[in-house]
Amino acid sequence: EGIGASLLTQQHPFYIELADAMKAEAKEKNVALEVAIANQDLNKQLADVEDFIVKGVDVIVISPVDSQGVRAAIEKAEKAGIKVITVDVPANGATVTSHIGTDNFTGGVKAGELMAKVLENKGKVAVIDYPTVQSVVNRVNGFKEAIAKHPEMEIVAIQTGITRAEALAAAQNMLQANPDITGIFGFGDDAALAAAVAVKAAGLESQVKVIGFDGMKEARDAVDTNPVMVGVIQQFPDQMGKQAVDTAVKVAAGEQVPAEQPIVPGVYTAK
Amino acid sequence: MHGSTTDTVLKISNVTKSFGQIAALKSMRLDVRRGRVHTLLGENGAGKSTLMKILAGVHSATSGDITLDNQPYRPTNPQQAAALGLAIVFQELSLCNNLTVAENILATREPRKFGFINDKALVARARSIVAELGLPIDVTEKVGNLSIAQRQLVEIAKGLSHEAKVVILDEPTSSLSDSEAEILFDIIGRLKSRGVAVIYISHRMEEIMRLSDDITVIRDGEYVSTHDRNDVTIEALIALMVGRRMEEIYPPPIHVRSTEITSDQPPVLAVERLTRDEEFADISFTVGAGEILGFFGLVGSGRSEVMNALFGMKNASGTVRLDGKEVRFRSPAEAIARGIGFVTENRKEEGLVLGHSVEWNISMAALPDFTGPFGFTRGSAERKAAAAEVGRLAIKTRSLDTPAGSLSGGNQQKIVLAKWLLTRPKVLILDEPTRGVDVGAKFEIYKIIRQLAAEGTAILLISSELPEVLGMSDRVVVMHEGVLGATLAGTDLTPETIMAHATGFQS
Amino acid sequence: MTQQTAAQAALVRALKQYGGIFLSLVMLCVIFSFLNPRFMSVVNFMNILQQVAVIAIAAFGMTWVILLGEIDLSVGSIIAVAGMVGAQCFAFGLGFGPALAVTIVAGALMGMLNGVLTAKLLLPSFIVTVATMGIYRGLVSLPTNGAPAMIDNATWTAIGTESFLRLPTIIWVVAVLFVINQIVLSKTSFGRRAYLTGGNREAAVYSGIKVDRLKIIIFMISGVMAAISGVLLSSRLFSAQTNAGMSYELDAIAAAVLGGTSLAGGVGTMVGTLIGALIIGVMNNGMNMLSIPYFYQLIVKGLVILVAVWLDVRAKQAKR
Amino acid sequence: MTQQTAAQAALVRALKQYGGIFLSLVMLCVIFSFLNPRFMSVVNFMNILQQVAVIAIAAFGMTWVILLGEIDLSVGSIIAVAGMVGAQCFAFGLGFGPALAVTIVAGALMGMLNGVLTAKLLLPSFIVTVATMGIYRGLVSLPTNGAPAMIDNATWTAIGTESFLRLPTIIWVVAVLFVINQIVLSKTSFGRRAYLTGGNREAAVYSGIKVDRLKIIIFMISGVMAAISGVLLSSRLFSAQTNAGMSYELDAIAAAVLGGTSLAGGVGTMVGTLIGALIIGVMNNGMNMLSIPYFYQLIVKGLVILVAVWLDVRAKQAKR
Ligand SMILES: Nc1ncnc2c1ncn2[C@@H]1O[C@H](COP(=O)(O)OP(=O)(O)OP(=O)(O)O)[C@@H](O)[C@H]1O
Ligand SMILES: Nc1ncnc2c1ncn2[C@@H]1O[C@H](COP(=O)(O)OP(=O)(O)OP(=O)(O)O)[C@@H](O)[C@H]1O
Ligand SMILES: [Mg+2]
Ligand SMILES: [Mg+2]
Repeated sequence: EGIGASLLTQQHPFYIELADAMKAEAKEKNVALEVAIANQDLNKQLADVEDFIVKGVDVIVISPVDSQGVRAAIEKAEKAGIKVITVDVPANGATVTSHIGTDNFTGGVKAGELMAKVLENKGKVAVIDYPTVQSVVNRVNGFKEAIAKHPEMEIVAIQTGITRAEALAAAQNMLQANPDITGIFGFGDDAALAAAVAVKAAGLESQVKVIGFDGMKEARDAVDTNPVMVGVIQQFPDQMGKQAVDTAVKVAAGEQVPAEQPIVPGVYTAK
Repeated sequence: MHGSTTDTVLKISNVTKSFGQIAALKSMRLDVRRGRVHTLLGENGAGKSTLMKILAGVHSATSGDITLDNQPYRPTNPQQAAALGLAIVFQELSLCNNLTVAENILATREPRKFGFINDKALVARARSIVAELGLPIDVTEKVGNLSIAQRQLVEIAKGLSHEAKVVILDEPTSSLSDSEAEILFDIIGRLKSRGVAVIYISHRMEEIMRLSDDITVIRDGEYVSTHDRNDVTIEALIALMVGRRMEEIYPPPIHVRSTEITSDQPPVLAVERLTRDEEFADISFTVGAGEILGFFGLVGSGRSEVMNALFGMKNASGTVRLDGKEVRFRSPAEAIARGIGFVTENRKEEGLVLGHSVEWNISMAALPDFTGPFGFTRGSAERKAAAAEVGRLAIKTRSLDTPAGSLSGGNQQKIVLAKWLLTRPKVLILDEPTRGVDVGAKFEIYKIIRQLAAEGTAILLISSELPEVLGMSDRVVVMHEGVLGATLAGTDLTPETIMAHATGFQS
Repeated sequence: MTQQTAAQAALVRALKQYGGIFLSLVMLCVIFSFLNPRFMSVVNFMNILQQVAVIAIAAFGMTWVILLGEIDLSVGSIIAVAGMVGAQCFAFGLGFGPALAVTIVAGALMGMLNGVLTAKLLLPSFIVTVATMGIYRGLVSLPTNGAPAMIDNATWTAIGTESFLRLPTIIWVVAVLFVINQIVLSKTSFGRRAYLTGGNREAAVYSGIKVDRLKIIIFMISGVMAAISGVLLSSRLFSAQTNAGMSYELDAIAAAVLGGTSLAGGVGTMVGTLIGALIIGVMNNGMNMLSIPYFYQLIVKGLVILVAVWLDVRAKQAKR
Repeated sequence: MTQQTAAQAALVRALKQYGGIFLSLVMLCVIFSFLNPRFMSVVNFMNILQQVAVIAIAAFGMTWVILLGEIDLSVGSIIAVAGMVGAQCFAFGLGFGPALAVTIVAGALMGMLNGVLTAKLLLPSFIVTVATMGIYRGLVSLPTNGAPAMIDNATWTAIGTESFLRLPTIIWVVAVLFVINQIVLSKTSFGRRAYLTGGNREAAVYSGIKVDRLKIIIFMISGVMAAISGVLLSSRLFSAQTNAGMSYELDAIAAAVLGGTSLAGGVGTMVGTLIGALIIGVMNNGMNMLSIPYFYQLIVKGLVILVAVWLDVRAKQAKR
C-alpha cells in the first residue's frame, strides 16, 4: 500500500526540502507516499501513525517530534507488523529498522570551531537556542564543547528564540545587555538570520559575526552576500529524504538495510 | 409609639449602611409586629430596598442593632436569613432565565433521593406551592419564556415557598395588573391571619391604604415617623414622604393648543390591522397630535409586543401611516429617524447602559444630533442638553458623570424618559413609564407627559395601573389576549367598562 | 404513560436538544466512510475514541467552567504539568498509586489557584488563566530544563496501551468520567447550583448559594480533569513532554461550545460536549485517512466548526 | 478655571484612571534599571518600542473588539496572512503602494468575515475566531506550502529598519495609529456607540444604534490593525513566516486587559492598552537583558500580568 511519512513540521524549510525530496524520490521509484504533519505535537504524531496503521501502509518513515516519546508510535507500528525508519531525529528506547540523520553534535562542534577561527580564538559569544528539541540541544552542546577548548573565549548569554521574531528580539536584547559580544551562534537558519538583522540594526556590523545551522538557501545566500554571516553548518535534507525513501523501498522488498545511516553536515562559508 | 412591645417580632434600631462614600441608610429604625402588615414608604432612593437586603443577609449593616424574637439578628447570607425565619421577595428580579419555574422556586432546596435530585418530586412540590398560593403559572416552563408579570409571580412564589416569621415584599405589584395583585392581597391576608409579620413596600398609595396596619415613612435614609393606618390620610403621608404638600396626584390637562386639535385633522399615527402570528392580531388605532392615547390590558395582553412591532424591533403585517404616509420600519434606527420615541418597560434591560454615565445615557438616542463634522461628538452641546434634562426632570444624581446604575429606580426611570425627550419625538410610546416610581416623581412624570402633549406630541401610554390610564388619557384602547377589545372615550371611560373589556367579559 | 412512550419522548427530546450537533457528527461519519471504506471499522473507531480521549476529558472540566460563564485557558499547560509530575514521582521512586494521587492533587491545586484568583480577587478568569497558562508552562520545564522525561512505570504506561474487557483502557476512563460528570451535573444539587450561578450570578447569591466556593470547586474540577488528561497523554507517549497539550484548551472549548455549551454561562450538557469532542476527533481522523495535507486540514476543521455551531444555533432558534 | 489647573485636573484624573497600571509599568522599569544599568538607555527604549509595536497595534484593534464584549482570536493568524499577501504581491510584480493596499484590504476582509459570522449568524465571536484562526493559518501556508517567503521590496523592508526624523519608522507608525484610534474612540460618535453597545447591547438597539453594522466595522478595524502589524513584522524579518504571529492574540488581549479594558464590554481606553503593551514589552526585554532562562521568563511574565491586573482592579475598587 506504500509508504507513510510522519514529519515533525511543515513550517520550516528543512522539512519542506526533506518532504520534497521524499516525494520526488517516491515518484522516481513509483511508490505511493503519504505525508502527515505532526506540527510539533507528539500526540498528533502518534495519532497520525495510528491512522497509517489503519490504512495499512507497508513502511512508516518518522521524523520524531521527540526521541523518547516517539517510542509509543514505533511500538504500535511494530505490533501491527509495520517496519519503521526514522529520519533526522533518532528514537530512544525503541529499535527501528534504520535511522538516517545528521550528526548534530559534530555539526555543533564544527560551528564552534568555525566561530573560534573567525574570532581568532578569543571573544565573547552568545547563543540563540531551542531547549525543548533534542537535536538542537546536541548542536548547542557540540558548540559549547568546541568553545570550551579556547580559554580566551566565553559564552556570555544563551537565550531562547524559537521563531524568527522571537530570535530577533532575543538577539537585540542580548546585544544591548552585552555590547562587547563578537559572535552569535543561532541554532538554526531563522535564528542566525534574525541575529544578523539585529546586528545590523545595532550598527555592530564590523564587530559581530554570526554563524547558523541548517544551511537552507536563504541562509547560504546571506553568507554569500552579508559579511556579518560568516558561515553556516549545512545539513542535507535532500539526501536524507532520498535515502529515506530508498531505504523504505528496500525494507518493503525485504532487503537488509544498515541500522545507522549518518549524514555528516558540511560547513558553508562565503565563496 | 403604640401597641404592646411583646408582639414585636423584628426590631431594627440605629442601623446605618454606606456604599463607599454614599450613605444609603442613616439611623434607621423599625418595629415590626406579628400578624400585621407594616408598610415602608419613601421616595425612590430613600433606602427601602437597602434595608430589606440587610435583613435578607445580602448586605451587612455598617452599624446598628437588629433583633429577631429578642435575639440578635445578623445573617451573613440569604440562606441563613431564611433559616432564621425570614422570607423575601426581591424588588429586582432574581430569577434564572435558563431554568424552569420549579427549579427556580426550589433553588438550593431541591428534594433529593439518595443524594440525587428527584425531578418528579421537585415538580410536584413546586406545583403544590404555586397551587397553594393560587398563582396561575406552569412550573415546567422556562422562566426566560415568561412575561415580566409572570416572572414577578414566580418571584413571589419563590419568596413565600417556605415557612417564615417575617415576610418582606419589595414592590411586588410594580409589574402586576389588578387581577394578579388581588391574588397577592389574598396571600397577604392569609399570612396575616397565621400571625406572620409582613413588611410591605410599594409606591401605589391606594393599595397601601388598603393593606397596611402600620406605616413607616423614611426619607433620605432616615427614619421619619410611624403611623397606624387609621390615623393618617394619603395626603399627609405624601407630605411626610416628599417633605411638602401635594394637592393632586394627576396634573390637569394643559390646553395650550386645544384649538388646533380637531377631529378632522389627519392623525399623526394611524395603525391598521397590525398582526403578528401568535402575539396579536388586527390591531387598529389612530392617535392625533397632542393626544394621549391610553393602552390598558391585563398582563400578557400583547401591548408591549404591538409597540415593539411599531418601533421596528419585530416584523408584523398590516399598515402603519405616519402623517398620512405609509411607513415600514426595519429597525429602531429608522423609527427614531422618523420621529418615534419608545420608553421601554424594562429599564435595566432595554433602557439604560447601567455602567455608563447619566450624560451618556441621556444623549444616547439623540446621538446623531450631537454629532458634528467628521463624526466628532459635540461635547459641550451634549453636556448642556443633558444638564438641562436633569434639571427639568429633577433627576437626583451627584453629577452628570455618575454611572446610571448607581441611581435609585425612580431616578433611573426619569433618565430613560429624558433620553427620549431629547430626540423631540412626534410620537412617544410610554410603556409602563412610572413602574416603581414614587408618587412625587410620578407627578413630575405626569406633568412632563402633559407638557409634551401640549406641545403637540402624540402619546401612546401603556399602563397596568387603571387609575393612571384613567387619570391621564384622552381615549383608551383596551386589549385582551392579543386583540383589540374596545377604544373608549368620554363618558365610556369608567373603571367598570375598561375592566369588562380587558377581562373579555364584554366584546 | 407506558415505559416505551417515556423512552420515545426522551429520544425525541434528546434529538431536539442535540439535533443540530448530532446531525453534524453523523454527516461527517457518512461523508468519510463514503470517501474511504476503511474509515468505518471497529479498529478505527477505537482509534478515534483513544485519540479524542485527552480532549474529551479536558472538555468535561471545561464544560463546568464555561457553564459558570468563566473560561479556563490553562488546561493545556495543566495537562503538561500532570505528565511531568507523574514522571518526577517515578524518578523519585514512588509507586503507581501515590504518583497518581500526587498528580491529581497537583491538578486540583492548579485549578484552585485559578479559582481563588477569579473568585476572591475578582480578576477575570480569561486573564487569570492566560497568566497561569504561562506560569504552568514555565513550571513544567523546570525539572528537566525543557527536555522530555521518560516514564518507566508499567502500570502508568499500561493505561494508554493496554485493554480491559477487550476495550482499550483509555476508553473505559473516558466512559467512567463521562458518566460521573453527567450525573453530578444533571442529578445533584451541586450541578443545579452551577446552572443557577452561570445563569444569573446575582440570583444565585440571593438564593443563598456560596458562589465563591462553587467557583473555586469548579476550577478545581477543571484542573483535575486536565490532570487526568495529562496522565492519559503521558501514558500514551511513554513520556512527559514539556510542550504537551499546547493549545488543547482551544480544542476543549471548541468541543464544549460545539456541544451547545453557551459561553455566556448557564447552558450546557456533558452529552453535548462528548458529541462535540467526537466531531473534532472524527474530523482529524477522517482527514488523515483521506491524506488531506495539513494546511487544508486546518482550513477544513475551521469550516466544520463554523458549520456545526451554525447548525446548532439555527436548530435552537427554530425550536423556540 | 485657568489652563494650568485644567491640565492638573486632567493629570489627576489620568493618574486615577491609569494609576494601578501605570504604577506597574514604572515599577518594572525601576527594577530592571536597578538590576541592569544598560536597561535605562535611549537605544534600549527604542528597542522596546520596536519590539512591542506589533503587539501594540494588534492590541489597539483588540481593544475595539473587547469593548464590544466580543473577542478576536484570529489576530495572530491575520498577522501571518498579511505578511504572506505582501510577499505574494511582490512576487507578482506589484509595487509598494498597491501591495500595501492589497494587504490592508485582505486584513479588512478577514475581519469582515469574523464580523459577519458574529453579527449576522449570531455565532459567539470566541468560537468564530477560533475557527477562523485555523482557517487563516491554513491559508497562509498555501502559496509556499509552509515555507517562508522572502520579501524583496526595499520600501517595505525599510519600514522595519529605517528611521525618519531620527526615530525608527515603526515607532512613528505606532504613534500615528495610537492617536487615530484614541481620537476615534474618545471623540467621535462611532466610539461612543462602541462604548454604549458594549455596555448594553439591547439598550443600544432600542436607542437606534445599528449594532450589527457597528460590530462588523469593529471586526474590520481589528483585521486592519492586525494586517498593519503583519506588515511591520514581515518588514522587520525581511520575510513572511507561515508561523508568524502565533499566539500573539493572547498578548494583544493581555495588553488590552492589563490596560483596564473589561472583557465584559463597555469599558476601556487606547491609553490603557498602550501602557499594557509597554508592560509586556518591558518585561520581555528586561528579562532578556538579565539573561533569565526562557521557562522562568514564562513564569515571571504570568506573575507580572496577575499582579498588574490585580493592582488595577484594586485601584478601581478603592476609587468607588
Ligand atoms: N450596591 C450599591 N452600591 C452603591 N449605592 C447603592 C447600592 N445599592 C443602593 N445604593 C444607593 O443607596 C440608596 C438607596 O437605594 P435603595 O435601592 O435602597 O432605594 P429604595 O428606597 O429601594 O428606592 P426605590 O423606591 O427606587 O426602589 C440610593 O441612593 C442608591 O443609589
Ligand atoms: N421575552 C419573551 N419571550 C417569550 N414570550 C414573551 C416574552 N415577552 C412576552 N412574551 C409573551 O408575549 C405575550 C404578550 O406579552 P406583552 O409583554 O406584550 O404583554 P403586555 O400586555 O405588555 O403585558 P405586560 O407587559 O404587562 O406583561 C405574553 O403572552 C407573554 O408571555
Ligand atoms: Mg427599592
Ligand atoms: Mg408589557
